[in-house]
Amino acid sequence: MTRQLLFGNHAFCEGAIAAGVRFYAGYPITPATEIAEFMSRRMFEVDGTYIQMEDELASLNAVMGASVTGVKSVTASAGPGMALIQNELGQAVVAEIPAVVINVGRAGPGIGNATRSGQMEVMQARYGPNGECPAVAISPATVEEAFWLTIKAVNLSETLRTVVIVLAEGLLGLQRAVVDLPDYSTIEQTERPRPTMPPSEYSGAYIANELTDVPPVADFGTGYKTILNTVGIQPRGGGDGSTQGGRLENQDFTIRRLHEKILSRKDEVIMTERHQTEDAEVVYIAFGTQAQSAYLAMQQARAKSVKAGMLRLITIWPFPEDAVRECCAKARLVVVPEMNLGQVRMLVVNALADTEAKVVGVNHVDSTYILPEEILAKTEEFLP
Amino acid sequence: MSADAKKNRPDPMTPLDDLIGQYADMPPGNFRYCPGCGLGMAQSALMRAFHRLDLDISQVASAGGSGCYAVMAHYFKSNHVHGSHGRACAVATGMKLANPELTVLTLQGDGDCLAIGGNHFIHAARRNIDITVICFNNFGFGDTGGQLAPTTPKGSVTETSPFGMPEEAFDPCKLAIGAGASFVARSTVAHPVHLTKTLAEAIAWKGFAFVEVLQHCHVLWGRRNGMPEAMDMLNFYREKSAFNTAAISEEECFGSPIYEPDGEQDINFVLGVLHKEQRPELGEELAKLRQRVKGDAS
Amino acid sequence: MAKRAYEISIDETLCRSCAVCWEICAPDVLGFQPPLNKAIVLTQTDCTGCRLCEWLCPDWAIVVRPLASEVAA
Amino acid sequence: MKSEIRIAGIGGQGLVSASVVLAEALGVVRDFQVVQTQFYASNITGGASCGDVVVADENITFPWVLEPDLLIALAQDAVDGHGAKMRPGTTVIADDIMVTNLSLFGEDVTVHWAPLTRTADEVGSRRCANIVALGALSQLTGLLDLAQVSKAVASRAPGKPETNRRAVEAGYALQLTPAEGRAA
Repeated sequence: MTRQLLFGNHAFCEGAIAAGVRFYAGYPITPATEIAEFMSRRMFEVDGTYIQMEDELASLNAVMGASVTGVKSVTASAGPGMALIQNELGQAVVAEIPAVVINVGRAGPGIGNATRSGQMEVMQARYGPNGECPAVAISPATVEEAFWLTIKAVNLSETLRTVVIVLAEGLLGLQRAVVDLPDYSTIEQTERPRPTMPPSEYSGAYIANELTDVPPVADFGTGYKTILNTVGIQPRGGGDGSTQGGRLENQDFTIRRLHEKILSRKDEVIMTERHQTEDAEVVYIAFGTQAQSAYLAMQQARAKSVKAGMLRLITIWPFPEDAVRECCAKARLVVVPEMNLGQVRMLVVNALADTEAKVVGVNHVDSTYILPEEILAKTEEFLP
Repeated sequence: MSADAKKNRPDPMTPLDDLIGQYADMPPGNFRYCPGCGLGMAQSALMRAFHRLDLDISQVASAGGSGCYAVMAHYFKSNHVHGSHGRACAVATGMKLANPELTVLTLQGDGDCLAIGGNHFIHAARRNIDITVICFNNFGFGDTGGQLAPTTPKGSVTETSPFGMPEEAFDPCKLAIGAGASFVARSTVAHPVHLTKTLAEAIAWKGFAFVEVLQHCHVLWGRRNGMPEAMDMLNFYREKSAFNTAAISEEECFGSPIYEPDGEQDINFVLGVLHKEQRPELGEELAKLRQRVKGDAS
Repeated sequence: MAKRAYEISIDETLCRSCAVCWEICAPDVLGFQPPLNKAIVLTQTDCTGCRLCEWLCPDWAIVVRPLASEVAA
Repeated sequence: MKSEIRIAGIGGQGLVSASVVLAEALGVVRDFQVVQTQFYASNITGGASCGDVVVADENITFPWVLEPDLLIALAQDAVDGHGAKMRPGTTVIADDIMVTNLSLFGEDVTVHWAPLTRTADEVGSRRCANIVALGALSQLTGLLDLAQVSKAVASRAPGKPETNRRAVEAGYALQLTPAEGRAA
């Protein structure tokens, strides 16, 4: 264990390296720039490869290129960069190429407010790319978690053969905290499923019989013929894959499988943190750095004898609907503080459609963090 | 070359079906090209180039995007990423850097490589990463139905230039040289032996190699411009092409073609290796850097 | 002077009648068969072994193989 | 124990760097829990800017400085920007030439005028006023001794080690007393 003052953006990098990432391609963009800066040094130290590409599109494509050779790969971006790479995100998800994308959220549409923070890409992480594209998104709250969740992200991307987005914020990327870093040799690393049969019997990277299958994929250059195809209509039982505009039942199977392979592993993928939700009549549901305000608000509400509880969403996608329902079983009021105009609130409303609970939001889009007092004020305003 | 090496060199006249067994992965029916398409011819030449170099096909990795050519890699036993439109150079850069042992190609169309993917193309050339970019130039977008591309000759008729292409065209080779490609060559499907040799030389080249393959689309471009049959276009390439020799000046090698079906025509292609320059290759430079950083650390 | 002989085989299921082979064949070894206009071999003995048909057939339907025995000119 | 410390001024004064050094000293050299954050306009010189440190001896649940109990003001902008948000009992170390007007502060704020910039000039570079301030802060609060703060300066601000060493020592040697007419 080494104790050090770790910068949030560097924590993502250290987590990635601890998880076995040896390729980084990126393009500088505030507030994620320090990730590229740090990786340009660290990747050489760990015998990996760093390359600064010509744009974010190229970065994610280079990451895909590196990943298909079996090298765990990461890129990072923010705001406009994330908007730009949506197509490639969809490509990587449907081609089932493991990759991790760190989104250090900045504020505002367009160029936005580069040095400031936001949580405005919740829906984008799931609905940004075309064509029902189920990337996994997880959201750290502290610098220490930025380290551990990046490891988790890399491992999930490998076992699920998908893209995992680390949905962070400028507020987290640009803070430093004291973290005890473990010895990296003790970190558990997982690998994508690889074929065990000889090359002559291997008939492609998408041979799945069940909707829950994560098919094995051979790394390029290992003697197998591997075609990674983003056409979105992977053949079910092999075939040459060259039939673009292929069979509709394959399309149906592929898209459903992309979702089902993740949803069927909920226990592994969905992470939440609950505080005093058992008897809670008021539940605060928050994610990322704003969960810290929600936690304080819960403590202060309890001090005023309000039966408050708090649910932190660590996994955002797939959305932890079951956890929301469980935690809000007795809730009369649900408050969702977030640094956008109510993206998670919408999901909570949807999850609680069958209940009586009133769902309200505390929303900042001025890049300032939400104060516990604001959450309490909202509680008092709406508590029946 | 020693006598032994010469003897062991693959026979360039090996019949097609012998090559197919070694390199190709045939579809159940026909290739997914139009009858007479130049892509089938170019694909032949590419396979013969693999054979000429005696490549281990499982160590060949390619990247491509959208276009008529996109299915080509499926017909080989090599590895392939069928990625997003135009980004093949970036994918290939990632592959080569992550596994320098691979022979990395990009198979791209002219629209894919030079329109949507132009940025990635020039930057890959600038980096001199050891990949081979093979650009199948058919003067337009084929897969979407024959719209104009950056390589469409000025004046020629396409689906989106019904009154003649108003813009000037790129000379892909000149662009590649300007961007810093260390090997630039041009050939056509009407010159199959030359094409095979050129592709082989490009793949063997250490550094960024670019080959412009003039590959006809008689169905979409040819038909609208007075050359409705595959053979018309092959003859057109044969007439308009000259091999690069000392007699040809550098200016004559490049140009922005003009082709009005019934009017002004200024369209000539100089085939052959147009540029060759030894430059440090990115992968090797990074390896050196890695050594240096480790040396400093210890 | 000995002249090599060649065997030309055409897979008619692959041929899609694009006409490149018989138009490019200088000694008119190849022709086509109506009504589907698939390529056929007319006069195999005239084949000079230039292999343009094989190299240019976009459907990989033609294979030109030198015959083992040499025949007299 | 929980303390919220803000080092404020204008971009280019090394405010973020100073907060990082302070966080290193408190979190790594000593064993506190620490979170450091910052606000700045962009990577340019000039404009209001600050570096914040929250230090506690238990887990920090809320990482941001809302109302600092300790403010180092290296420029008038810092006072104008944060003066109204001071809570009673806050301690302020104000640069005696860069800060001119404290009328925004309430009477219950303890102000120490300190010759931070002038001391930095004497050490040899006005740019090390931030380091001088860290020395002064350590001495005033007793959170860090000279060796501890010097160690953090050496590891987090490795450029010009000699100047920085003299700056931190000179800052530590400053004898600060509360200004007249304000709560002590």
